[in-house]
Amino acid sequence: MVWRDYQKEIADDHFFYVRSCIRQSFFPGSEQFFLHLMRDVLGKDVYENPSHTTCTGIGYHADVVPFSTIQTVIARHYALMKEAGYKNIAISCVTSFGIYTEILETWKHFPEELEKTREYLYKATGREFDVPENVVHTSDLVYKFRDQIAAAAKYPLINKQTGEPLRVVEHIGCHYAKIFPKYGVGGAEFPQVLSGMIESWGGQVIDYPERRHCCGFGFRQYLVQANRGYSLSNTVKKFSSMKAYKPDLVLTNCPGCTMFMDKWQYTIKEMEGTTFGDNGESIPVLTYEELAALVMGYNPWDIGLQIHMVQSEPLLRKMGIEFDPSDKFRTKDGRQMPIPKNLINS
Amino acid sequence: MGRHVVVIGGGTAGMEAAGRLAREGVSVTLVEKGNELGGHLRDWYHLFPNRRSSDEVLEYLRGLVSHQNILLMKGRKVTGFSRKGDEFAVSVENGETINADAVLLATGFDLFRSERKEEYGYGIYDNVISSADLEAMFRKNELKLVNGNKPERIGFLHCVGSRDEKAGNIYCSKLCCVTAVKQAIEVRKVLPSCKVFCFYMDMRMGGALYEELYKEAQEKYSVSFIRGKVSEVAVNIQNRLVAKVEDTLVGRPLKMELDILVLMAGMEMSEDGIRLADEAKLKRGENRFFQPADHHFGTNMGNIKGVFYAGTCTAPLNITETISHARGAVMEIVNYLNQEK
Amino acid sequence: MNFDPFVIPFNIGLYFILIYAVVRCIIWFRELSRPDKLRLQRGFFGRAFGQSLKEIFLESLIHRKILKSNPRLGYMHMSLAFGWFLLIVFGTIEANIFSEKHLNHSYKAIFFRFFHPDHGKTFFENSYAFLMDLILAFILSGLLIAVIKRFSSRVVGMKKTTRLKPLDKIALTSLCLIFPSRLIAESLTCGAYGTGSFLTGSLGKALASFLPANELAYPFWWLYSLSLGTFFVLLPLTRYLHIPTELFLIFMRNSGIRTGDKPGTYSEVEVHSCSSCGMCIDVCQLGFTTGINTIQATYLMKGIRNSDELYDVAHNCLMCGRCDNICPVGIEISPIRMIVRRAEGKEYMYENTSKGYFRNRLTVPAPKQEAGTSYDFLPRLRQEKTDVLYFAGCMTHLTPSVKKAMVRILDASGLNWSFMDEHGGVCCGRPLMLAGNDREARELTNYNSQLIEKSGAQTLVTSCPICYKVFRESYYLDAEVLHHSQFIKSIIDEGFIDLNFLQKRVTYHSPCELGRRSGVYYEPREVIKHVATLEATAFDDENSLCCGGSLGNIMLSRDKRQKIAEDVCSKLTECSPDSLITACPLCKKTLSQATGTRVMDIAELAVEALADTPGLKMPRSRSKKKLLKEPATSLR
Amino acid sequence: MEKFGFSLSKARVINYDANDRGIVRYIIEREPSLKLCIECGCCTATCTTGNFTDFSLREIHILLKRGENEQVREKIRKCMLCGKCILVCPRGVNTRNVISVAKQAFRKTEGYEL
Repeated sequence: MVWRDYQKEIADDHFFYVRSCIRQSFFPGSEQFFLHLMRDVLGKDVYENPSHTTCTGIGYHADVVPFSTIQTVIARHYALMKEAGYKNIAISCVTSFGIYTEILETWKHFPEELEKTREYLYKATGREFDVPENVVHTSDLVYKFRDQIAAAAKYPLINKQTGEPLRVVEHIGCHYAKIFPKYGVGGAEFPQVLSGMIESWGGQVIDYPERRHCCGFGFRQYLVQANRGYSLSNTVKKFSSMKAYKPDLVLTNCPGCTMFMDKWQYTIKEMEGTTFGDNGESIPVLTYEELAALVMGYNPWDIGLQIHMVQSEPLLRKMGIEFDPSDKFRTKDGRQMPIPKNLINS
Repeated sequence: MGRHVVVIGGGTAGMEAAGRLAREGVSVTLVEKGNELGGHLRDWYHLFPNRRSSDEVLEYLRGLVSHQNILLMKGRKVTGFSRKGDEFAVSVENGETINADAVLLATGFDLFRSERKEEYGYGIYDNVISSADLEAMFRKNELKLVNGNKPERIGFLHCVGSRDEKAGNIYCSKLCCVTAVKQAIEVRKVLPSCKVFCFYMDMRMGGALYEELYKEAQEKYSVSFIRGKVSEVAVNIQNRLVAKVEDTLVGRPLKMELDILVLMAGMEMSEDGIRLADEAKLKRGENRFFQPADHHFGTNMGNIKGVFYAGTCTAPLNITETISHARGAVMEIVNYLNQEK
Repeated sequence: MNFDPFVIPFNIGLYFILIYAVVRCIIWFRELSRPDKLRLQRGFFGRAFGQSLKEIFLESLIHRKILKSNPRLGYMHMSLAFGWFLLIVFGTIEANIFSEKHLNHSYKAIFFRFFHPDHGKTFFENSYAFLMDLILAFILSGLLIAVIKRFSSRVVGMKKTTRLKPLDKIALTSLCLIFPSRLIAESLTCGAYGTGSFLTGSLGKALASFLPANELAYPFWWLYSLSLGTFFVLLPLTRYLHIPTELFLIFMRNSGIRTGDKPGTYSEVEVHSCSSCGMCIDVCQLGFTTGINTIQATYLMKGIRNSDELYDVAHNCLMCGRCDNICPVGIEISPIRMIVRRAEGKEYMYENTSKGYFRNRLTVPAPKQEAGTSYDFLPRLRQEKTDVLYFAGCMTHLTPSVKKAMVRILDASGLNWSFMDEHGGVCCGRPLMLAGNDREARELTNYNSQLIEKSGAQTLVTSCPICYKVFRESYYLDAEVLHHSQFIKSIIDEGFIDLNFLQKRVTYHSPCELGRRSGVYYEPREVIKHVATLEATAFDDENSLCCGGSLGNIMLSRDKRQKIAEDVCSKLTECSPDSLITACPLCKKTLSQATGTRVMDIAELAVEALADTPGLKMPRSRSKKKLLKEPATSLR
Repeated sequence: MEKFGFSLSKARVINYDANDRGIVRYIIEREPSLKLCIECGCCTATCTTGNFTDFSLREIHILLKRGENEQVREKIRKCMLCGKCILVCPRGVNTRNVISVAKQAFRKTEGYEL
């Protein structure tokens, strides 16, 4: 099979970790659990420098940040890495991953850009930087250690009521492998990074016609209100294509995809009353870290699943995870937070 | 006169050339790596443009090669050949070497490996087959889906691996269009209830009687033609293929369910041809076929004297052209031998 | 008064048909529109009455028109119609002279011989009997041809004969029985009494010699009466209804009533006056060239009378007018076919009732009009003032040589002219009309009319006969409409251009829409004769053949059109002319694809012959006088 | 309905299997030469109406074959039936009869399947 030609080399340890801008606010548990998983569970050395900035992704795709500025910002992160003595970089967001890989490719084909960036960085911050040896996305790491997670699994992806593996739709962020296939595990057409996890945790991957279709985010479509209809229509097209397969869960590895496939289900339900799960419910959308945490038996509310638009209670019931609805919106020390009004699936 | 030629490749070109050379009084050794002569011809069902059976041409060729001047060497691969003075030493797999006054390369072509166009799902989804697979189905008279049902709708996808930079071949393989139309007609004949669609970029029907075949396909067999190159194939819940294409003549995307998708694989230089060429330092063009000494009057010769080419190892050719190209090679070889000796 | 039961069937039949005829005439008269009623009354008592009588005699009895074009067929019809008429007239005279009472029953004249078997002794009686036998022989000769024609129409010089309905067949057999049964009946009676003239007498003697003549005669008289009775009873359902209806039609036509655009009494009368004689089948090129034998005029009329599905019959016709020309009854076939096309081929507005004896008017809801206009995208064009406006026509844009020739001729004429549709104008509307879409056509005619009015031109010249016909008949323009052949003729006569004589032998194909349809034969021929030697062909003027490219037929397939074109070309180039001249871009395109001979338009011929006029001419201002002496007759 | 300041945009994809091709079957039964169309655009180029507005007979042929009937219902009324397209068609398609039969089919269907 062709995708075997695209096996990429993922480093084992010592990563310089760069966060995503929007995942902390929309899916707070994801990055938190990733660091916990790598450091405490797997005992890996993951260093995070608090002064690393955005990778300018949203600015880049909204066409407001010039390319040379982006290169300098990325070079500054490489400089922080160099100072911290790390050779491998783990990138939390797929859009960033797309930018980092694009810049590495640009430097490879146009060495003069690399020299200019060195000069700019030095002038701006006085720092020096090296090109990292190994660039990985955090989902690559979870993919690499998926078997350790499977070993520690308390709730495999099996539907307790029917005993069959959960039907999971995986959606890989386009900037992960479609731009530079060799940077993704398994190439552009059939990337293995998420389906690998699902299969090793007992789930069943669904192949549906719009599998490779865009999740609907598309920066410029979303940012400009006049175009927002396109963004929504893409997501609706994707969900109506997967609806026939009755998926229990959508797994993603990119902040944009997770957010929009989650939020647009609410919007389309409000606008046209259409839902895509069975008996009127919507389909929960989880990031790979959240799913890994669920499989390992952490409390759903600690992972932050209640922050999603589409509540994942039906999924939890299927996996047989006990959860206490009352302390869903209660802080760690018991104070009651305000409860959102029309939650979906709850 | 003791003149001896080694013909490498026992396909249409090799057999024709060997037969003609033998009749010119030249002793020939025909080396074929497979255990059967005929090359790809053995895989075809009927041939365009008049849809006669391929076995008839095979019989004709077999008749040619049964001649006392020809020594057949089947199941033997040629590992390489080198020039000694004005003679050649051709080394064969089992260590044997044959001396020859001239070498004729008739190494033919390989069909483009359709799985390299992964987005079409060859080898990933059921019922995505190549044109060669369809010919095999016709020969076995088993035109049916993997699950045994009869197809109701078959799509032909032109230019798979040809005119495609991603597949590494920007040249046109010339024959897939007419093959697709021929196969479309054969499908309609075998299964009248099955609808047939051809997805094309341009209909290149340049040979004799090709355009008539095209019109017959439309008029008598109601084959539909949609201008647009399919970009992606998926499978829906009923396990039917879903082809996504832009109907360019209306400027709108189109989605269509198909039971079988036939990929019209293009023609590439055969791997053995490349191996031999590199080993013997024979120049090859950008499209990897042998570089002819001259595109007009020297397509049978290359950059090394005494080494001659015949058939589809120089360019995509249909069977008629292959045979006449082989005859050209024979004439060149006989001239060469007369001058040298 | 002597009576015999065998006369009863005849009487029933006779009274039935007489009453039926009167009732039908009343119904038809009542359904006439007000103006047509006035016309009929004026026609009945005015000069037209004599004209109608003359025409009834010449056409309905003698069948002069059929005799002229096909003598053997003409003789057959004449013998049956005129012979039977004479038989009735002289029979009544015979009955009145020789029998005692004067006020006889109607059957006396027909069965006179039965009631006066021994009549015919005196010389006068004998010679009268001889006359009667002569008439009977005359009828029987025609009958013989009719029977043979049924089996092989060659004998009558006809390519095909009409396919008959079952009812028609019964009526035909009863018609064929009438006169032979009369012959045998009279002969037997005469044989028994030794009377009768050369026919009945001699046959009678022969039969009497070995047969019990008297007893045998009686069943034949029964047969004679019965066949007459059935014939009269069935007459209204068969094609023989044309015998009485035609008389009514002749009166109506001579009083100026025409078919018009809508179905009504006149079109109904025409449909019932069709005798299915088959002459329209013979001239129809679709028939003898492409083998389509289901659409000819006689089948159209039959289809209307049976309210069949008429879409194919109505639309699969070249509308070339050849059958209009040849129809001995003078039915306006094309207008009726257009009525059926407009009614979308199905609802012909009339429906059979009481088993086909009568028909009543259907109140068909008008077809739902598509809302809004179809051509609102047409821009408001500016049209500069001019004297002569040239409208090339859509098709002429595909024969640029004609367009170029006309531009040169118009320039050479020195007249102040402008090219209305130089950059592709709007279609004249006739193709839409031919397909029955009159409403859409009206939009185009209005658009073009406004443009023409705005130009203020006195003369509108067009190169396409199809446009010419619609401009002349449906546009109601003040400007004088000329086909370019007429225009060239006029500017030659007025010396605006002068043409050399070319050493060319040519033949002329007269386009249907220009010749037969619009009556323009004279000018094109004159122009051609002015510049080249025009060879006669067997298919000139009225008898010209349709090139096959006709827009009138929307359904005809490409290969059938090609067959017609090839047939026409081979016929028109028998004398191997240098070139084949026509006057229509569509004919030129169609014919040129079917022959090696060079096909040229009249304009091209004229340009070739154009002598280079010396010096620049001052633009002449056209005199108000209309170019054309008298407008060509119109055959809609 | 538009609740958030934008609405769902209609998919432009031609869903071949969801479309009903009753009308083109009706046409091909009566005018089989439509099958010969190779969509070369010769008719559209010479079209009288095409001179004034974006009326394309080639596009109409394709839309009918794909079953996009509702789009054709309005477009087809612009044709003037002048017949130039028949003269230029390299494949001998009786384009005029296609339009005439199509109009008939649309009148018959008025919105429900034929």
